[in-house]
Amino acid sequence: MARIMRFASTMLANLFKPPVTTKYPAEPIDFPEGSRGHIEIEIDKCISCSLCALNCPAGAIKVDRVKGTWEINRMDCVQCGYCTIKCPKKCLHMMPGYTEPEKEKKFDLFQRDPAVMEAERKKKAEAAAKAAAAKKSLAAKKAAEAAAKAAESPAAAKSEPTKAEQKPADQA
Amino acid sequence: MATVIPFLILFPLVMACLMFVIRNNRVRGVAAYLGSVIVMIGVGVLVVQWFLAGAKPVELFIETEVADHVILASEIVLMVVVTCLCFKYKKYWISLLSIVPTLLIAYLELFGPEMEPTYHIYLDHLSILMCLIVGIIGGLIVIYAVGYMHGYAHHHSEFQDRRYYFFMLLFGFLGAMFGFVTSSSLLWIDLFWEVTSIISFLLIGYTKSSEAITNSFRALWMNLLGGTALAIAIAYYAYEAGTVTLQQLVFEGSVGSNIALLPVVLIAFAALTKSAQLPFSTWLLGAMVAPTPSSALLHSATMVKAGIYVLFRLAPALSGRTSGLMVAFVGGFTFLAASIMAIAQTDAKKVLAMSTIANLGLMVACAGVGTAETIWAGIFLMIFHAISKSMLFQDVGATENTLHTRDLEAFHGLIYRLPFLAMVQFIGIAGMFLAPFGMLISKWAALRASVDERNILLVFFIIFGSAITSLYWTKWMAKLLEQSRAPKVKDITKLNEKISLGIHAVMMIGVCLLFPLLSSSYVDPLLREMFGNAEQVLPTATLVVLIVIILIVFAVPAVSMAFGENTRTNIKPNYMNGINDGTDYGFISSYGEVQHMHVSNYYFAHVIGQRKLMLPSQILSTVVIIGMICVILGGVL
Amino acid sequence: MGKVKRSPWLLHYDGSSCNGCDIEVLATLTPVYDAERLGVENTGDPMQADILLITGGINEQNAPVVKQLYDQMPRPKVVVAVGICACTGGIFKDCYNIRGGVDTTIPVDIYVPGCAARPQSIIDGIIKARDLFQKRSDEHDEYEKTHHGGAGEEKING
Amino acid sequence: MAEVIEAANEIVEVDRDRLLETAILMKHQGRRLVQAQTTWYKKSETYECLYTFTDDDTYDTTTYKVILTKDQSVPSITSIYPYANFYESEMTELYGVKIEMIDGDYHDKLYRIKAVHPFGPEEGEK
Amino acid sequence: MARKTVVPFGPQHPVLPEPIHIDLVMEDEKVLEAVPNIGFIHRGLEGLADKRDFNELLYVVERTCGICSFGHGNGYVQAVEKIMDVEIPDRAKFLRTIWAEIARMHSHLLWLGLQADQFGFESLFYEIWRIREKVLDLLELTTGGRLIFSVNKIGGVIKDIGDDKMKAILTNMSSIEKDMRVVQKTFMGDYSVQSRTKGIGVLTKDQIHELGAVGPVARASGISRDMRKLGYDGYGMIDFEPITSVFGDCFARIDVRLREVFQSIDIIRQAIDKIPQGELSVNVKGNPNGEALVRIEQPRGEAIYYVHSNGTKFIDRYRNRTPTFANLPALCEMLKGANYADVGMMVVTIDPCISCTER
Amino acid sequence: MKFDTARLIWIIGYLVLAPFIGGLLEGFDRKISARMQRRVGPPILQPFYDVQKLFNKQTIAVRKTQFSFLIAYMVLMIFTGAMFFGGVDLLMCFFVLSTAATFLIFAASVTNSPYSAIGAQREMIQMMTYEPAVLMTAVGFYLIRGTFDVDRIARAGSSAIVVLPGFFFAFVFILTIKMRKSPFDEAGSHHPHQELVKGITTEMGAKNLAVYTITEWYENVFLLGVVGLFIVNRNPLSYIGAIVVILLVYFLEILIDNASARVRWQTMLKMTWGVTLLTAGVNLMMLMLIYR
Ligand code: SF4
Ligand code: SF4
Ligand code: SF4
Ligand code: SF4
Ligand code: SF4
Ligand code: SF4
Ligand code: SF4
Ligand code: SF4
Repeated sequence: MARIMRFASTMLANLFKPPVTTKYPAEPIDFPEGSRGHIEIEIDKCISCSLCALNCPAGAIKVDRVKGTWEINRMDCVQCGYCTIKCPKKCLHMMPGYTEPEKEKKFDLFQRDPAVMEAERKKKAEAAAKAAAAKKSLAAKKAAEAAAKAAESPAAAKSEPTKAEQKPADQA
Repeated sequence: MATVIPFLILFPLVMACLMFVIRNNRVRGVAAYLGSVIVMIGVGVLVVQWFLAGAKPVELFIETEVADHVILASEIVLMVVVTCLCFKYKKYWISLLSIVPTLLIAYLELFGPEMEPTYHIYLDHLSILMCLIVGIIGGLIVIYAVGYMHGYAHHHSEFQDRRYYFFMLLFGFLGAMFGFVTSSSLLWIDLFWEVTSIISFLLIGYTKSSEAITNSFRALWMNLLGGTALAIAIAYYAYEAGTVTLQQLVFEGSVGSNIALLPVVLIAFAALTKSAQLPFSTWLLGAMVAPTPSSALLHSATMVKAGIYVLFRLAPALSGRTSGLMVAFVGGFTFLAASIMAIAQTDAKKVLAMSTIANLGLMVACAGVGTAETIWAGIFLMIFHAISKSMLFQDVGATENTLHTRDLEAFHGLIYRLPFLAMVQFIGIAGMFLAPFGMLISKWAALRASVDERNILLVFFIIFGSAITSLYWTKWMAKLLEQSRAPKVKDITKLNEKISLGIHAVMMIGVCLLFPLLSSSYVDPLLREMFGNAEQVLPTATLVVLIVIILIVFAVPAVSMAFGENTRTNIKPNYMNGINDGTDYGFISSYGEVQHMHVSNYYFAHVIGQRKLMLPSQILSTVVIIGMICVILGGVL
Repeated sequence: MGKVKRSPWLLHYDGSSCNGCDIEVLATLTPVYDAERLGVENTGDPMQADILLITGGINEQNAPVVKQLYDQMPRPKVVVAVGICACTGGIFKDCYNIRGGVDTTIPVDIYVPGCAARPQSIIDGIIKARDLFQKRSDEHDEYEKTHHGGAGEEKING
Repeated sequence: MAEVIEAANEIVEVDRDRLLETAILMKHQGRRLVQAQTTWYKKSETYECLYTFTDDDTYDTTTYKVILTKDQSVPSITSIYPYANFYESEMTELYGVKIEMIDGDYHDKLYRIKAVHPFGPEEGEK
Repeated sequence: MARKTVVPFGPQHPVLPEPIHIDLVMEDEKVLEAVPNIGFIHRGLEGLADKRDFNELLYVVERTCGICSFGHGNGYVQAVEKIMDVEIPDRAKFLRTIWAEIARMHSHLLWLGLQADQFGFESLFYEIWRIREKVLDLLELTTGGRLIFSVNKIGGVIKDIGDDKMKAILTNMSSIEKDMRVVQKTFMGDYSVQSRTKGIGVLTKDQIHELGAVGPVARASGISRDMRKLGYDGYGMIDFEPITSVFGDCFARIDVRLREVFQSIDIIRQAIDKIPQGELSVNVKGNPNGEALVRIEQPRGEAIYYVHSNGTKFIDRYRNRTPTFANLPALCEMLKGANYADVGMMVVTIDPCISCTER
Repeated sequence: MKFDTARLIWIIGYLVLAPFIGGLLEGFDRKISARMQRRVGPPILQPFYDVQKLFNKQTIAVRKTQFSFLIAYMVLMIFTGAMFFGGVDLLMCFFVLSTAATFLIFAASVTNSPYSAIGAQREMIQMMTYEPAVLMTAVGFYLIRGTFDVDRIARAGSSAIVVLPGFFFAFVFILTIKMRKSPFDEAGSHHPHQELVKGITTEMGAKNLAVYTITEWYENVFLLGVVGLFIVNRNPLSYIGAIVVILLVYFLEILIDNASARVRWQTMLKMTWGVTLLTAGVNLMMLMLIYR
């Protein structure tokens, strides 16, 4: 049967229970492990292959192969994590902690170490030269392949991580 | 005085004939102005004379051989007229209601017992008050009618223009009304009673449309039924007591004489029909087809008050008796039921009619309780009601002439479109229920009195009834204020209509301000006259407070409006979920078109409409009336 | 000149969000996050709101709605775009019916990113917005002082 | 172990003249219209309109496919399934399929988009 | 003179966070006619199939709606898997089941809260949303996202739920169950709630059939129809019966959804009990070619996913028909003759989600 | 009317303190509600912050006249309270109260907004609903004290509640309507997310809303004063009792607000009139038998 004010007892009991409200912002947030907050990059591992940029469903990533930059528009990324799956070097990570609200749109720009890039470019050029030299020979072709493979992995390993630069948003 | 009273009765009759004769509209208009001014002056003279004579009850015309014959002859003429009309429209049985009582009265007068000679005219505070109401309001309405009927004839070309006939009836009515309120002889009263009934009947049928004819016959039979009861009462009383003086009857009734019991009940019954109490309320609603001046004059301000007047007179005889209980119950119940039904009305005139019935109910209830306090309340109800209803009816009529409709929904934003008429409506409605105005004070007194009398039913009726009353009035007022895109219309109200309305508005506010004075200097003596002694009903403290409220209600909006003019305000469009069409007045509908925004008031016509509630309330009140009459008859026989 | 920042009232409008951000806005008001601690009230009526919280991007049909709601709010007012969609159009910005973020239609003051924006993030956004609200209120007071006593009325402001 | 309802779920092609007939048959069998949709295939230059009906007791589902060219029209099934008007309004507004006699038509005002038939053969701005 | 008022309801209306517009033609407070208008939230996301390959499209599909995001992803990957004839591992099936049911709880709790809020029962709304936070915590714990999980992929799932997390789910379920009993008592037994919901928005079984309504709306009118009975995901291995009521009013719809919350708890317990060890996904190669139509049961009812592909990585056509789209005609029918005070109730009672309706 | 200093002090006390008491009570209301919902809730002084904020906003309106009507509403409301605490006629107080409410309705009606107008219509129905119980209260006092004067009623020998329990119940019942609390919050829709948006206050923003809010505070204090009138008598100690009862009643209102859904106005009308007749009506009948 229906009763009036069925909920009153719960209400009265609640009055003597502590509130469940979290203290945020006075206390920091306790993110569970694996919480999807933002993308971090180990820039020194990146090889500027652009796979992440191509596959990002929101188009948040820009990769400049020539300048060696990796840029993410924080206000475009939907934290789907697809780039972390797609990155061949596994240098992208989904980390807990969200991007802070801002008055401007926020871009994060990461620059690969120019030295490493230089080395890489050299190697590539060498490899290309070699490839060109041995264009018609099958053996030379195989060698070129091996060189290109070698160019990828050790290149990033040695270099120091470059400091991230904040690029001021242009909102014309 | 002995000349003024016959003048007041006869002069309008002369005017009536004159109206009938003059067929030039302009000339007739001028004559009507003159006539009404003279009537008003006449009333003024009467009042002054009476005050100079000491403001005491006056008894006149002991010997009236000739007049009696004239009266009898007139009754028979009326009977013939009614019978002819009934036969013409094939409502044969109604003619019986005219023939039987007339023959009864004629028999009584010609062959009845010899009656001791007494006065035929009696003037006291109550009659003077009635004279004032009839004279002033009646005069103003005639002035208004000249302008109104001009527009009416113009707009309603489908009906024959019979203004001469209309004005004849109006003046005839005024004369009859003066006769009615000053007469003391029940025989005279009976005649004037019949005359008002028949004029009302003729006015309702003025347009001769089929609806008008049906309604007019309904009004006729109901009123004639009351007339029959009156005639029976007179005959019975004459045979039992040998006199036909109202004052004598009331006296006997108040001391509890058995002879008076039946006549008092029958007369009260007659009064209930006249005041359109349940179960007889329908005739008053039907009467709204008549041109507005007649609604204002007959069907709200004066004629229906004839019933109340009689009941007030009978009050001492009703107080504390079964008959009083019956009257109080019927009145209270009518107040409640009519108030509820008023909510569902969309037609402004019908709302006014329903509210008239309701307020008459309250007055009837006051009379039924019949103590000094309730009569005090009843008198004030009557004064305020007469002024504000007459004003509202006239105003609605004028508005209708301009807008060509009297649907309340069409009054949307009237205050911007027809400022004068809307303002007058505003004052009139405020008078009906807002705090500082008289109606409310009367309710205050009525409530107190019914508690004093321990009449619990009446307490409930008043409490719930007034709660409901405020709903439909507030609704109406709010409608006037609502913002509207409709263009400003040209106010075609004639000057004379405006004059009448303006005087009414001034009277309304004046009576409010002079309220304490009126109470102490006029109504208190009236009560002393009726009940011997009566203490002051309204405490002074309350009165002072009242005055302050009046000042606030008028001053604050005015002052703040003046201030408001000087502040910079950002005008924003209304909230319409973000899809206004760019203005306050419309939004983009589901089909992508602009939908005009018009918020209608609530009416609940399907729940509490007249159709739904009228029959049950009629049945209930009939059962109560019949039951009570049986009880009373059981006591008599 | 009062401390208006203690009473920021919200108006929440769902532009064309996927509901994710909407319900997070709502969750912000519920016991666990309880934005009312900050004096927040969710009014639902632009006339009474100080902060306009928009989730989702702008499409052809809701652009005029957003504009109108913004216009109906009395100054000083702050606009907060909640969620990636509202910031830039996000994952849907290539859809044929999407114009882009909220800033394509009305000026946005605070961007709250996230898909869906977390309640804490929205609280951060509100805190930033109310500071801005306070600043604008002070400016508004100055304006009122310098333009005092002018009669007449301002037209519906754009 | 819980029982699993094995229900049919097939896609059948049907001629456009027989659409109404099929719909009436479906209605007769007490089936419910689950959805109606269309697609414009650029490659084949045809519309494929799908109408799915399901039986609520057996969960059996049949999808009827009507293939139209750009200029062909298809009769509305709103006279049989009145609530199809949302689906059909969408088909006309977004894809530009010609549907005859929709009962309760929104006349391209359902979504009130700026583009004309954005998914249809000829796109454009209003 | 008209005694009718046309009141705009929405798009910005506090009753419903989402923008939908309804013209309500009213006399007094009685609704005579209701004409809906959608499109305030229409994005045209089905058109993105041309611009995102079939793997990326999953993330777009998940964002059709933030409430049953998981369901959309699930439906879409099932359709693609059906075309490509992929059978996913059992563990993945059970994981999908667990997530789908937690998501259903979150959705139902959300709805119950909104429903309570709709009839002005603010405390109950807060109470339910307090409980809902526990569900969201579970979701964040197991998937990393509070509302949008992105755990599906074609061929399986990308995340596992470890044993400790399974335990956390079970403990949380018990506490949620306890709290929900109080809520259930209030909803079912409070006079004021009953006065608002009983006999309001009644739809008979026949009407439901005529209008094609789905999900809890249909089940509340006595139609025992639940797509989970088709046995997709792990549902084929779990015991449950569709929950129905016979009254078909708002009260019955609350009743059905309340009991479905408990049913979900039960299903989650069964699934955790029965889940086998094993792989999370199978490797999928190539592009889909063909068409498939999949039906799944979302919190709001039956949803349809249709995929038509042509062997390239861009599919030709992705289409979903969501439950709200099917329930809109039922809403319009309910609104006719309703009391204005109940309009909000009725709009909320079908658990409308405009976002997926307009896509 | 004798104007003694005691009355003057009461009146001035009311004029000055009522907004503070009203605001504080609302602050407590919000805090207690929050705790019942297991939230922290806003600061106690939040209502004052809100009003201060509203006064600091740009002056906006849909129509300028709205402000005038709101001011009239406020002045009449304050006047009602002043009359009450000044000890004059109780029934008159109630009449002025409804006049004040009428001005509120006008303020809502001058707009062309559907929600505001529906709110106004609902407000009228609310008035109709609570009016009988209010008038009944006055009648009850009159019956046992023989006067409507608050002053004399308050100086009686015993507490009125002893013989007027039914009236007390009816009055507390309608207090839920007047204070716009949940089951009967028909016109205002105090909590958002309901069909009426903000109901009667939909078109009030900035200063208009501030004026409205302050008036509500005045009104609440007046209404609670009437509650107190049931308790107070010649004994000064009874005033402490009155305060306790007032706080209890206020707490009860908060509890009712939090523990019930908002019913339809039809239900409100039936319930309220039923309760009025059953409690105050029966009480009245019995009193009429006793106080012959
Ligand atoms: S997480 Fe998703 S949206 Fe963000 S950058 Fe990676 S792929 Fe793009
Ligand atoms: S996919 Fe990985 S390696 Fe390639 S550009 Fe992106 S981050 Fe660098
Ligand atoms: S509206 Fe009036 S004035 Fe105009 S034609 Fe009709 S009756 Fe004559
Ligand atoms: S306006 Fe209409 S009602 Fe008035 S007189 Fe003309 S026609 Fe008659
Ligand atoms: S831009 Fe796209 S994703 Fe963003 S809100 Fe609009 S529709 Fe949603
Ligand atoms: S940002 Fe993400 S969650 Fe928010 S509305 Fe857009 S898609 Fe939905
Ligand atoms: S406004 Fe109310 S109903 Fe709308 S989303 Fe927010 S909480 Fe829900
Ligand atoms: S019905 Fe659609 S929008 Fe609503 S929750 Fe489900 S998927 Fe989301």
